[in-house]
Amino acid sequence: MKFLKIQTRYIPLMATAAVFALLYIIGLSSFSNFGSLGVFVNLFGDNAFLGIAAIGATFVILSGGIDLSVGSVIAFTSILIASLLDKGFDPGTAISISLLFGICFGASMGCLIHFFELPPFLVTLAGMFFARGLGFLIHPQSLGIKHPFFLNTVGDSLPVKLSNGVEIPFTASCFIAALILALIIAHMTGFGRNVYAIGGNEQAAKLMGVRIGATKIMIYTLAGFFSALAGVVFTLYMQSGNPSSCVGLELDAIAAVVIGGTLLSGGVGYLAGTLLGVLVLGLIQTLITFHGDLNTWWTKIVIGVLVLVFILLQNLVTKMTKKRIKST
Amino acid sequence: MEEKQKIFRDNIFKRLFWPLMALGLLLLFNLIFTKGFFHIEMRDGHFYGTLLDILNHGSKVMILAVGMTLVIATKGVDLSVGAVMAVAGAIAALLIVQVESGWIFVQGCTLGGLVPFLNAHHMSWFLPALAAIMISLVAGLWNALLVAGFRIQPIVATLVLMVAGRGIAQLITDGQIITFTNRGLTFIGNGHFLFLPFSVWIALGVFAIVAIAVRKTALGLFIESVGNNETASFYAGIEAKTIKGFTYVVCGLCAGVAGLIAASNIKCADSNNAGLYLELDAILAVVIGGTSLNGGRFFLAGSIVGAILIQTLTTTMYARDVSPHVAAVPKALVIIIVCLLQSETFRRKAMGILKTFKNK
Amino acid sequence: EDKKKLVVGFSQIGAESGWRTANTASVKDEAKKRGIDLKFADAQQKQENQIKAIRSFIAQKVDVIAFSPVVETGWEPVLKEAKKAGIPVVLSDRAVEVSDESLYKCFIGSDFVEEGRRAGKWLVEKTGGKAQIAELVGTPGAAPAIDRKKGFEEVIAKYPDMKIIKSQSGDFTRAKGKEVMEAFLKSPEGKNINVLYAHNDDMALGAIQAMEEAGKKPGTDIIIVSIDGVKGAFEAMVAGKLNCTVECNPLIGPQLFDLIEKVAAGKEIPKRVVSEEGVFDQSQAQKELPNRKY
Amino acid sequence: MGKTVELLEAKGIVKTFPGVKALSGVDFSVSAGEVHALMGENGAGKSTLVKIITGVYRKDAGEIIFNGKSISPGSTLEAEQCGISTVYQEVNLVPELSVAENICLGRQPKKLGFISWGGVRKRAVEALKRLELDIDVSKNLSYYSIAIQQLIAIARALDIDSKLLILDEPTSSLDEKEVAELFKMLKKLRGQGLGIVFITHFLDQVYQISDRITILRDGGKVGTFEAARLPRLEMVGRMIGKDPEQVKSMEKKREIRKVAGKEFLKAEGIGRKGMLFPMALEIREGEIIGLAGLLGSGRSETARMLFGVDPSDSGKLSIGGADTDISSPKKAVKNGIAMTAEDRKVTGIISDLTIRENIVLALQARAGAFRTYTLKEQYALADKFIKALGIKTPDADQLIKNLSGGNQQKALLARWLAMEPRLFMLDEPTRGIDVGAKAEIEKVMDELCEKGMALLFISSEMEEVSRNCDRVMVLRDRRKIGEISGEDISLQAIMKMIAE
Ligand SMILES: Nc1ncnc2c1ncn2[C@@H]1O[C@H](COP(=O)(O)OP(=O)(O)OP(=O)(O)O)[C@@H](O)[C@H]1O
Ligand SMILES: Nc1ncnc2c1ncn2[C@@H]1O[C@H](COP(=O)(O)OP(=O)(O)OP(=O)(O)O)[C@@H](O)[C@H]1O
Ligand SMILES: [Mg+2]
Ligand SMILES: [Mg+2]
Repeated sequence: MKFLKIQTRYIPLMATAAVFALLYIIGLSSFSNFGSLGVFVNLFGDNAFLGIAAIGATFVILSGGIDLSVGSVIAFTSILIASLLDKGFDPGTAISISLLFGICFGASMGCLIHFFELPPFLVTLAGMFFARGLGFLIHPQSLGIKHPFFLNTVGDSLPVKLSNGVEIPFTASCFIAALILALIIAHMTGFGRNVYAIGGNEQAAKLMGVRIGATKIMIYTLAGFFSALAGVVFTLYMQSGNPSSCVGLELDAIAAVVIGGTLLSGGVGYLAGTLLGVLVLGLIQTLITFHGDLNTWWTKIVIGVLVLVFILLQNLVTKMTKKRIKST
Repeated sequence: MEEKQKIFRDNIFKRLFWPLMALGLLLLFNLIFTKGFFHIEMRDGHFYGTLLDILNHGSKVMILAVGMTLVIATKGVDLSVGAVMAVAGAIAALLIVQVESGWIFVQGCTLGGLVPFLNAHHMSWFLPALAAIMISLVAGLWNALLVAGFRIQPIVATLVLMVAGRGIAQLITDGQIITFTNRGLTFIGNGHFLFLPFSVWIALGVFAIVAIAVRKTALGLFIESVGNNETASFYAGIEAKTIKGFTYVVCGLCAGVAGLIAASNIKCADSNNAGLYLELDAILAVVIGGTSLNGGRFFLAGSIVGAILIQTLTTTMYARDVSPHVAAVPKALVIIIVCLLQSETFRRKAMGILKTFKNK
Repeated sequence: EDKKKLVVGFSQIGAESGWRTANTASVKDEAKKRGIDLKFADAQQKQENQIKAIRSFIAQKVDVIAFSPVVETGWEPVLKEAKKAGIPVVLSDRAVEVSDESLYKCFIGSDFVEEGRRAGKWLVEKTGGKAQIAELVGTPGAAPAIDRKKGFEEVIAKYPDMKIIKSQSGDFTRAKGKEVMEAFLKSPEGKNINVLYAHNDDMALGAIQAMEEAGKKPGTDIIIVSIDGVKGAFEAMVAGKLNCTVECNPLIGPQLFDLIEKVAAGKEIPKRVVSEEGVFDQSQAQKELPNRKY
Repeated sequence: MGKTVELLEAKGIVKTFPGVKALSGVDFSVSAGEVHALMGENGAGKSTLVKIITGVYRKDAGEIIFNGKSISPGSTLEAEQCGISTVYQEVNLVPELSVAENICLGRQPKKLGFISWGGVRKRAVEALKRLELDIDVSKNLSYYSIAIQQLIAIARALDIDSKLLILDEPTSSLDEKEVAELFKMLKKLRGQGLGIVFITHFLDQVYQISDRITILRDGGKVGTFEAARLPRLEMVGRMIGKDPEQVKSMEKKREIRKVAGKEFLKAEGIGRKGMLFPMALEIREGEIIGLAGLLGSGRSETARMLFGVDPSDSGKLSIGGADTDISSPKKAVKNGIAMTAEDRKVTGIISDLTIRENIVLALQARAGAFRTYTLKEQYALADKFIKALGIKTPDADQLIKNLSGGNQQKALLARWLAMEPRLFMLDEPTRGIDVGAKAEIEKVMDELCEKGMALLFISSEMEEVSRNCDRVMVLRDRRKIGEISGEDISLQAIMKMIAE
């Protein structure tokens, strides 16, 4: 009985996981080598920056807001780090400065949203243009990183080595760590619960004594931090900075969150869902590269169709399970 | 009763005031600082000048914004409009090339024959344009099916067509740019009518049709009530599904018309770039116009003003030689200023600060 | 004959233009012709996707990897992985910036800076070193846009009477090219413009429409030089509306696979191969037009 | 003991909204260890006063002294920290959070700085136990009916250590049993020295529990009285500004009517799996039918089924003799059936639309989008009902969310009355409606019934049911267990049937 009870709440999540597994099995049965541990680990490593950005987006969306600045902030952070390193700063300083930038940037957007009651869409859109422009001001072109920390340490000594030559890349570890941090914030702190409350019903949350303003500013600050962190991971992953990278990444991040079952209207959703959403997007990309013979437009069509199939199956499984439980 | 209708109209004006104010400020800036911005001359029987360019290029976003307004009013969003534009343009270009090469000339003749005072050749643009509109109708129905039928969250539901649609457009054109020269088809985006670019008349027409359709019937009321509280609307006997679906269909159609204009304007179908990122501009126009992304009240005229504002901004960047690298920064600042102007809270706080200054 | 089929992984940037599509088609056709098993992946303009694709080629143990990089930087780690796996890498179209040159075997493609120079040189000859130039720049931050600007400016810097008086991004598209040109022509300096330099043909073709609508004669009132050499540009030259296009050849399939086969066979090859390209003006246009495939 | 010290003293409170003067210099005081009832018509300013005391709104003028200190809370949180705990009118909780979380939000028990989920559950269960409620606290709030939600909101308010407890219409959808439970609790708290402010429109409840009564009228204070010395008629008179004699004449007598109307609706074996067991029912024109039962017995469900919100999945239903299938509210509306549901915030008001638009909505929905009511017709309709039901608003173009709770309910009734339904189902229709308006509404209903409209009536006030109905259907555990009609209807009879 208790088992069933838990199930009703987590059905959408479980459905997502089930459909993800199904998609994975399809990959396994269609392509040799698909099942190798390396492919699975790469799913985390390659999508780490998207994942971290999506974590930040999850908080914002849970609160009923939206953050469009994600992609630009990543691009800005990457070019900031690259040019700081180029000017002779050490990696620690460069990374700290960029994380600090993310925090301040997010906080200022949060303040605009709260104090002047501006729509998050417009404020973060302005943030998106702003960060992009700043990135180009720093350096208008991609800039390689030649610092030994980036070239050697990140690639060689930081990854966790598993057996049979597979290693967990450092970016993947960052992703997991960020996820754990976010899970703790969302589920173990008063702030996290306030995020859910504001998204569920802002008016009620206010009457229940939630500090709306502080929480909102904090949410966008947190999102700014995660975006900047995603930027750092992106820079580690690419070993270069590029002000024109990650155009439209905010949409991928939002899509990952929503595919993971979080409602765009706020209040409902889980970080675990976001993880699944990111993995699904990554998996679709992997399936396409493994297929290896899709021309450009078919690639787009197939991505669209796979996303659609995924969502429809997810819906179907959720509905059927709910019905099953109801009838028992 | 008269008086009440006046109040009703005043309310509409109040909502429009701040977007118009922002637009006015931007124009004023250009009037003072940008030489030749307001220069208008008569050329070949129509007006010619930067302001006309703003209207001409802004027409696409205006049309998109009209459809998008309805969708957003139902608490939805349609990300696929850019891709649908590309598909519509691709279909039109493909067909016009076929028509002109005689492949479907017969059909063109038959259709042309239905309209007695036009000969077949003049009507050759009709079939492609119609096909473009039909395909965008299908796209709208598809989104409607996913959002209203399967209850998928609008942002992902339309993301599907946003991604796949561009692929379909490229499939249609085989990844190439298809150019055409047909007089009728190129007139849509380049021609002039009554002193103004024809595309502006189309935009006005779309706006008028939609505005009348939703404001002179109860559709607008239904859309607003569904967007504001779907459950309660359902309890009041409104078919929320149908209403939502309807908005996506209208939005699809608008995207089709915008796609035709875009293709016609450059006399070719460029599937890769047609309408790229325009969904964002359209949403931006709607939000600047005063419609909330949380659904409910919508302001069609506001969206039109928003679209013009965005295009004015873009054109200002060109006219003032702002380097493309940094163009994003002033754009961001203008958006923030527009936001702040519209925010009642900001105006109140600003007034408060002003007052304390005065007292000192 | 009975030897195992050669397996090649090719990661393409995307299909952002007709040029790119022609490039893809050339690679695919050539692979088919030679009976090579080509694994093709489209990156949708994203470097991440290219990295993923290259990783998956490594996982699938292809014989040779070839790719057209989206940007120049950031390839070090994945190229190292390829090297570790013993798979040789050939670059096409764009170069990469790495600390260790041995990470790739060879780079075949155009030299964007050189293209810019060629456009500049042709213009110097045509105008005798006197020009008020409007420039349509490519997408901000893109390597071709930056290099083509660089090469062009390098040449005209020597001529004090050649000046770029207007420069804006047209995003490599026709629509933007047209829109920006309209704005150029309406600006106070618009009357003085007598040369247009466009970073690609598409923008030039858009700009031509804008000129016509403004009552200017493209090709005579305003001299137009652009880069790429697509079919549309040749048609425009035949019609007298475009003056010159610097070819940037997308049809490098045959050259590419020559190199790949040599690499696979372990033969020595040059590090840098420049694809065969020319500069065409109106006088050659009529003759060349039928040869244009894209 | 001598003179009691005032715990809360509000002096000269003024609050103006655009177009409305909600409070004009109101004095109000509560002393420790008393239950103080705040009474007044809909829109008199009760909720506004509460919201000013608790920091939701800022006052335009006046002073609040709490516990000897002048306070000016800027948010509910600050008020809570001062020791004021509040249950606002309407359920103000988060539907998608679990019951436990709703109770503990903002004050979750922590371990090492992190929330202890075990502690949260325990605390929630304990809080609910005080109201004798034993439900699964891990379920989402939205899973429970509005009545249960109301109890949860009360449990949340009782859960903090406070000196002043404010309850704004907490009992509007509670049954007698729950109300009794609540009152037991309140009396205990009063004994512990808590000051309690209690707002309700149920006069009986006022006399059951309160020590003093303050009456507001049109934003002004009429006076504060000892409950024991204020006769009921006088209180009503002061509330609505009439003298007691006039009030007396307004009271309706129970009359036994013989309804011989034609059959309107007949159903056989309709039910819905997992919700209601199959039942038969018959509704005649002009008849007033009551649904009686305890909380959760399936009354609301019956109405929802007949309205097509949760359509029946078995049996047969005919309207006016013709077989019909009511699968959606739209179909119900087409067949002349109307319903106001119990949760007016979720299923009733369209908060951002105007009163006019809210009123015209159902009528317009039935007519379809293309038979549009002109602005002129809309205003005529809205004005008519604003007048008929006494909706307190400056004009029909106010947003409905700015109306007081009771006035919102009236606007919803107007929405359906405008449609002139043939069957009107009312689920807790008198929730939050003041006595005067109740009488008005009853009069309107009677007139409509004369004209042949059937009425299906659900109310937690069993007494109201027995007073007004021609026939009562009794439900228990989602099953119809019987009917009582005509002279046999009485409170005792209904209770007996439920208990059997
Ligand atoms: N936010 C607001 N904006 C405008 N007017 C408001 C607002 N809130 C309340 N009012 C008006 O203030 C008056 C007092 O409302 P209030 O909610 O205090 O009444 P109430 O006594 O609680 O009535 P009820 O018994 O119906 O709950 C009403 O006329 C209402 O329309
Ligand atoms: N005492 C209770 N314990 C647990 N759940 C309950 C209880 N009472 C009601 N519920 C739940 O509330 C839901 C709705 O019941 P509801 O109260 O609407 O029925 P009702 O007969 O219409 O009663 P009322 O109209 O008095 O609210 C039911 O699904 C039931 O599970
Ligand atoms: Mg009230
Ligand atoms: Mg009920």
